[in-house]
Amino acid sequence: MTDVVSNSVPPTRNHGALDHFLYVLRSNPVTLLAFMMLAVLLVAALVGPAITPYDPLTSNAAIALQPPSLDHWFGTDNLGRDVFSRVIVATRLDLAISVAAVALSFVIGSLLGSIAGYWGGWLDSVLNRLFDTIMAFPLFVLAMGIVAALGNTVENIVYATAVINIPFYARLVRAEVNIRREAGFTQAAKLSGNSDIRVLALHIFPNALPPMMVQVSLNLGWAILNAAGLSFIGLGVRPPTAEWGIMVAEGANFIVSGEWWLALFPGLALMFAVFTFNLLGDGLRDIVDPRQRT
Amino acid sequence: MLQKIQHKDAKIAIEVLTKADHREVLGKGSSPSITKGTKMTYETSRRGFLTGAGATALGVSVLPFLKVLPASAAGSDVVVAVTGQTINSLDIHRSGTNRPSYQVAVNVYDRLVSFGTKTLEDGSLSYDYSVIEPEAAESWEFADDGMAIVFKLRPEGKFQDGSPITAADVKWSFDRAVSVGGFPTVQMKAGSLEKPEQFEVVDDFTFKINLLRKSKLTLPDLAVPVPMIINSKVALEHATEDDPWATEYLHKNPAGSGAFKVAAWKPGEQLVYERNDNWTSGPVPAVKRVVLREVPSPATRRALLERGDVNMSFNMPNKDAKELSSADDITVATTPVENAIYCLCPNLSFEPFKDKKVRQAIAWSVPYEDVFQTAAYGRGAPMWGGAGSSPEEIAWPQKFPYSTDLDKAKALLEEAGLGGGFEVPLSISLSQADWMEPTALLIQENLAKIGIKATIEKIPGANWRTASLVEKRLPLHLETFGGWLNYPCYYFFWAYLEGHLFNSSNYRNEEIETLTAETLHMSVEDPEYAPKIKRMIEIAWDEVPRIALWQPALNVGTREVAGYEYWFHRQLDVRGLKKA
Amino acid sequence: MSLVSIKDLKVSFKTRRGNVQAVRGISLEVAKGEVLGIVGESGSGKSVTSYALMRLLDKGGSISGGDLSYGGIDLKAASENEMKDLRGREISMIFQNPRAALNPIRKVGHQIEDVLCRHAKATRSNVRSEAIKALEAVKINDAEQRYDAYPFELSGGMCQRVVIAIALACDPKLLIADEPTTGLDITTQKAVMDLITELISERDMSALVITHDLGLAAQYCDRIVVMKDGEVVEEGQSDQVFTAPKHQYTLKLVDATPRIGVSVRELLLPDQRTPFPELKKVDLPLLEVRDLTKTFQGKSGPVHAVKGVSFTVKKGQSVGLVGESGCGKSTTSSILARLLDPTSGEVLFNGEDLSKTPARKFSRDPRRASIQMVFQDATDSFNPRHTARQIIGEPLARLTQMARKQRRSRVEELAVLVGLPVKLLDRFPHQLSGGQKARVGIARAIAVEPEFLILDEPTAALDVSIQAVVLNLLVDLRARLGLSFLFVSHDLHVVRLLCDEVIVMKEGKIVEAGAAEQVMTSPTHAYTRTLLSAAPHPPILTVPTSSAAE
Amino acid sequence: MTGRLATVGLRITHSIPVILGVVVVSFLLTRALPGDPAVYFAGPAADAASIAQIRTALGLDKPLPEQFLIYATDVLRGDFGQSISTGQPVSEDLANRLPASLELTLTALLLSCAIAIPIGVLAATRPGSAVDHLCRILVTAGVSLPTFFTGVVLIYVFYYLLGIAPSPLGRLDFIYIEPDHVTGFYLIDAAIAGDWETWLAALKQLVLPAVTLALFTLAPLARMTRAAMLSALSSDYIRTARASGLTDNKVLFTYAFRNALLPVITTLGMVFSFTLGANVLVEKVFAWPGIGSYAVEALVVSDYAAVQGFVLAMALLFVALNLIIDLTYSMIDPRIGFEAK
Repeated sequence: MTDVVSNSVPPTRNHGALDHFLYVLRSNPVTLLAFMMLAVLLVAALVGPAITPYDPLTSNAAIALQPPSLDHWFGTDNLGRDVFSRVIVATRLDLAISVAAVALSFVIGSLLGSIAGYWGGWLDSVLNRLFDTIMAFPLFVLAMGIVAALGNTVENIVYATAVINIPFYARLVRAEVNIRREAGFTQAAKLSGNSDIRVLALHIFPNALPPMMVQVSLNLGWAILNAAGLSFIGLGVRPPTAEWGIMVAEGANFIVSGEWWLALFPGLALMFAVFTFNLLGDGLRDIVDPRQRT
Repeated sequence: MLQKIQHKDAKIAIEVLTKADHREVLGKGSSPSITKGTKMTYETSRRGFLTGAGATALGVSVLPFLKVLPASAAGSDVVVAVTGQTINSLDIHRSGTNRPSYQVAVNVYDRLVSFGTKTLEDGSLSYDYSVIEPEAAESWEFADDGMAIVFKLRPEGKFQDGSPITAADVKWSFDRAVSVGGFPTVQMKAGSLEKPEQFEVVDDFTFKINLLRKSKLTLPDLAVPVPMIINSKVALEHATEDDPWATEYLHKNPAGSGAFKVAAWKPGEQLVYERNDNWTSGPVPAVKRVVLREVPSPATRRALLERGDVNMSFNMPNKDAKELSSADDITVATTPVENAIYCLCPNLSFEPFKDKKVRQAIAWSVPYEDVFQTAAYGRGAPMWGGAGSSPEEIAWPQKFPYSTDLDKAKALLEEAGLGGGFEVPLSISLSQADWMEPTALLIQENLAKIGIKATIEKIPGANWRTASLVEKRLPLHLETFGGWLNYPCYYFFWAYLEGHLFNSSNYRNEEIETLTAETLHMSVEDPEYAPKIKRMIEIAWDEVPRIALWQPALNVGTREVAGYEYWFHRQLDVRGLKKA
Repeated sequence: MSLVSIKDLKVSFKTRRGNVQAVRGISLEVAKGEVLGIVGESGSGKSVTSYALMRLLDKGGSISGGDLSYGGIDLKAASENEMKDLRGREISMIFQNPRAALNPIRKVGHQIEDVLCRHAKATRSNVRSEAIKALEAVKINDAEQRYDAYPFELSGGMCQRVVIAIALACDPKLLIADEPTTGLDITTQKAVMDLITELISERDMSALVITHDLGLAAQYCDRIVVMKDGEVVEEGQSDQVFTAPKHQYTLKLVDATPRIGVSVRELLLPDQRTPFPELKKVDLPLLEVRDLTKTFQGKSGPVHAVKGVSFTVKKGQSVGLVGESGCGKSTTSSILARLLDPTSGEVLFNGEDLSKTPARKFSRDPRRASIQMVFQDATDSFNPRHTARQIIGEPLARLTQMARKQRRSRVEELAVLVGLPVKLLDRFPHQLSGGQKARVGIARAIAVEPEFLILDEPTAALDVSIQAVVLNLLVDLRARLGLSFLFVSHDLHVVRLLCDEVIVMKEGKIVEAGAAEQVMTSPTHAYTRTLLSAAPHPPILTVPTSSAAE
Repeated sequence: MTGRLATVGLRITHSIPVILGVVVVSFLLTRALPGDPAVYFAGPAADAASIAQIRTALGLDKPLPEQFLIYATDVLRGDFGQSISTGQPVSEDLANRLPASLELTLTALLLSCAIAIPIGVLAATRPGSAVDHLCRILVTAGVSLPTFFTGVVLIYVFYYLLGIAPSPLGRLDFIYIEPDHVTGFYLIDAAIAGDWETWLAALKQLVLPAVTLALFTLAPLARMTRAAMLSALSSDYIRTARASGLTDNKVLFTYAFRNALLPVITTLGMVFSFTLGANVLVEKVFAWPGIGSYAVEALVVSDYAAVQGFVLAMALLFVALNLIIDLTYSMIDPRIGFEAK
């Protein structure tokens, strides 16, 4: 039935990537919203430090714990630092942590997953057991353990987050590669003289991207939450660096005493970012998938 | 009228339960005369309302609409307290027993002697260091040569299982404390109590300690939680070849003679004390039960106290203490911790801090007032801005002669040839981040102003002791030490002598070494004592291996409860509590 | 009086590019007891018509005009609940791909019971026996036991019988069969169609058979409606439509249907027929297969896919490999294409044993360019992320030393050679039609000028008219480039058109081999005869096709 | 049946390397933790001698391979060692605390399923509609909130401001006695005892933490339900069912939903094991005496035995969970022959 639609309308021209991007945005209001939110985040991350009204690190004990006002939109914290400035400045770090962690797990997971999925055999079994082992760990506790063992620096938070995400990517890539291992175009690529590695890297793997984009975007959000969780336990970045998770975690102690703004605003920023990434998933997949173009 | 009858019924029901069911922890206490109950009363009582009558009478229909049963309704003889820490053992001698567990030794065990009680200026109660009172011992006297103390035990003294407290029990307990190693042995040593041979059973009720040296610290050291008296008969029953001191047994089963018994203990959740109605070492406490709940989140603890769900919040954050002290129905006792200072320690093993001028420069650069207000919310006592470079008195701690003066700091740094500044990590402990983090941030900011670039390094709690105290490898860090025995020389002994645990600055000064050795056991009344102490303080001020920030305070919020008493060990003594 | 009447039906679909008319005002009637065939190629709107009749259009589809009535009931105006009562009880439908048409995790007996209960044709007490009766009606052996079977435990033909049993359980008056035989083996196809017609006439039902196969429609239907682009182009008694088509399009379809006694050129419309090219044949073996076997390690023991197959393909020769699914023909072709290693046996290519080089390494072997393949499913054989230009250029880039610019012109050259408009080269596979994809696939295979080309059912997914064009293209290319073919197919009629020799495989073995004409006309093996007889037998053309066009 | 048993056996054999891996990794991880447990547990004012004494007592003076060997043999004998911080045998601690975590997690998941699955089904029946988008946004908002933040806010609003919720103090308000230990699940134990007031009290304590966790787990479940329902609804057998005139309910539930359940169960399993590990934060906020908070505390003080025991217990749980999922799967899907797995 659907072939009626696609065949009776002969495609008139080849839509460019931009056209396709715009189409995806137009056709799905939620995706459009997500991309708009992403733009806000990116702007904050790129020019944030330049546009903050106050230095996010300068304390001023005289104005500690002031509620939101015209001078301090999000109020001030217990050291008298401007919460608004800190929230804005933290964007860059939080995005950097999640992007770096996700990129790392994406690369390693893809590599291992591709190997396991394409060659199979004992390599697959060994890698699978390895992923099983990681997955059998309570992941958040594993991340905590890694950060605790290596020390709480930004890099280690990134490594920990990456490690616990690797199995998800590897599994996904493995499945995607596996179903394409015997696909016609794989065989065709071999007939065309592509070595196994070329077939894997240039033909099979790129086709696993669309479902991975969903995972990537979900993970970006999850990585932020993970970092925030680590901060809550006390394994976050070093003070006085502004980071949402730490601000929420510290602010949480002030809620009951009425200083709600300390936790609320960074919490909202955190939620905003995670929300953006989570919403982005489907849209990203549609954009990356050439089959969605007509 | 109806309520009264109901009340009686419920009381009986709960009493029955107490006997019938040992897990029952919140009933109205037990009466040995009633041992049987009907099935019906047993079942209704399973609810175990603290309110007893009231709620039972109102019954199921009302309960769902009761938001929270307020602690105030919990009967006049039950106190509910919250704390943020876990009690992990009932035996203070066991290795691995954490600080919060020491209160079990206080409340469940007796010592030979105890300190007196005094009322502080703000009306709150505190132990009195100057008065030693009898506890399990009725009386004591020093031998003529001063090299032995003989204690007379109370003949009526009974352990909680009813057996008499004998000198053999005391000896066994003291032998245990000096033999098991770890903290108890070290603490005993502070009072020159070092080996079992010192302890002698004269007769059933006479116990003798032979002293190694005359020391003013010996008697007070017998009043700290460690030399508690254990029921050695019970303990020995459970001792094994591998475990001659019955640590496995006593870890979970207290065998003491104290004012309270442990009715229930669930590490990580709660500890319930039940009054020992036959306490022989003091007046029987006013409250029957004390429920100590462990609530890790300070915000939740605050909410519970504010909402009236608990009677007591032990060791409150300074901020909550400050804000709740103005609340009508909450009393906040803020007691400066004796013999304790929060300090900033430059480590002399690291090059720039070898120079006294650099240490002084740092001392001049700390924004004391801001730190005190921000990190301590003004709770405690300022330790800066002292008048002269020599102390007027021997009180400890007292104000250091430094205050915030960045120009002076800069000049000193110039003099030291470090006008260009340097970089240094400023280490803090993750588990004490509540005060260390804001303090460190503010110090970091001011250090930057004199050219010192400090990066804050958070060290996990598990590693903090190793890094700061054992390996002493932190170049610049925050530190806190408070001596249990309230003498300046005792503080100096731990914190200023080379190699001693709390000297995390790796400081060494020949004069202080000598002076401390001379004064440590010396009587306070000795005319030489004061001048020597003053000299020590003078050196400590000038050389500043430890830069005093402020004297911390212990905050305890109470609601409808009186009788809270501050102790040097900073643990909750529930013996004197009364429902208001 | 007609049972079904469709008047000026218009169906449109909402798509990304706006509304698309899938059916543009068609009218047709089905009389009581009549079997009406709707024939058309993909996209002709034939399926949409039947779905519109059931009011089961996919999302975005709507009936935008016209009237539909069944037995006097206005189907267009009927409420959804009324339609639900009609479906299954009055009008039933069976589908292609029967296995997918059954709920995979529900016992087939229960699936029949669901329908029986829904239309109150059985009570709780007798529903089981009624369901078994329904299974017996479609001639399922051991109906009692099959009742408890799950679809995955049944063969494709058996599944289709269950689907038919569901459709007929409530004795409907009209059966709509939407490509009921697609995806089934040719022998099963025949059995299923025979069963359907038998049941229809037994129960005095009407039927609407939707198919792309004119031959099949002609054999089983009373009357045929030919649809093209959402419109009816011809309507008439089936033998008349087939033997004397009136419309140019019907003629094209009739012509393009492979059948006994026609050459490959005759599949095309007369004006498109070019002279048959001269084929150069050299009597030298190009490929010798000796005692080829392949055993897979299955979950329940070894599976012998190919059991000792030997044959020879001479230079310039075209050999057909015929058999039903699972006969080992695909495995054999994969081994010959050096994508798979044989368990034992030799594959001599120009005298050298190719099986000595493992398949894993063969992609870098200099002989790689000599053996190429055209895949059955063109869509699957293209990397969805590559444009047609990249796809055709891939072997050139990997297997030749051509510079980028040179490659570009070569790709365009190839596109012209296979009849693909050059402007389509920048499209992605999914933006191409079936015929265009087939051409891209062929262009890729011949790009490096192989000596030996394996064609794995290259036309199976194509409409007949396009199949005709592609087959002719292959013949031309073979002549022009001097290629040797191994043509793998399940359809003897197609194979005959293209091949000099035919090999028939069954269960991993060769059962018959010989010259194509000879195997077709006087098969020696019973299996070959079954294959031949199972193919639809449309009425023989009485009128020369060329005259109808004039 | 014997075939099934054999396959269960096979599955268990398959998980042996995983368990082994977990044992090794957790051992190495704990040894990599900073801090010297001997110093920590020697207590304040401990001198070098007493630290060394503790170190010997803990067996930490032995070389690593020997320590591992001792640990491995102990584990084989079912001895998880003794937690130094709580002073209890680790197995006892875990046995006490696991039911608390399980009760919380299961309640949260039950709640989550009760909301997410209908939402997912609803969204799938109206893809692209406003309802669909709204569901997606709501569910995504839930997963975007850090659990500890949600927890604190819920406490603030429902306990502190409104006073509707009971005090966030563990599993049971202290005015109640915990029910007789049967399963360790208070709701079940109280029900067995017929003590409905305690039951209600335990339930009230559960509400806020369970809601916090449920909010977080809504998204994966709802998403998967939606996707699975969409693919089920677009499959051929649904068309057959529709063409047979089956009612909407029959089509939606008997045909589409049961098929869609398979991927949902897989997701549920993943979410379950993830949540059990991740409710660390929620347990901390609500003073919930579960294994999550236990692990965190153990980790912070480098309590080797406790951390290792926790990780191992979780891994065993994970293996058991996978086994249960496989069994459930095979019950729903006849195609999954046990031998095929």
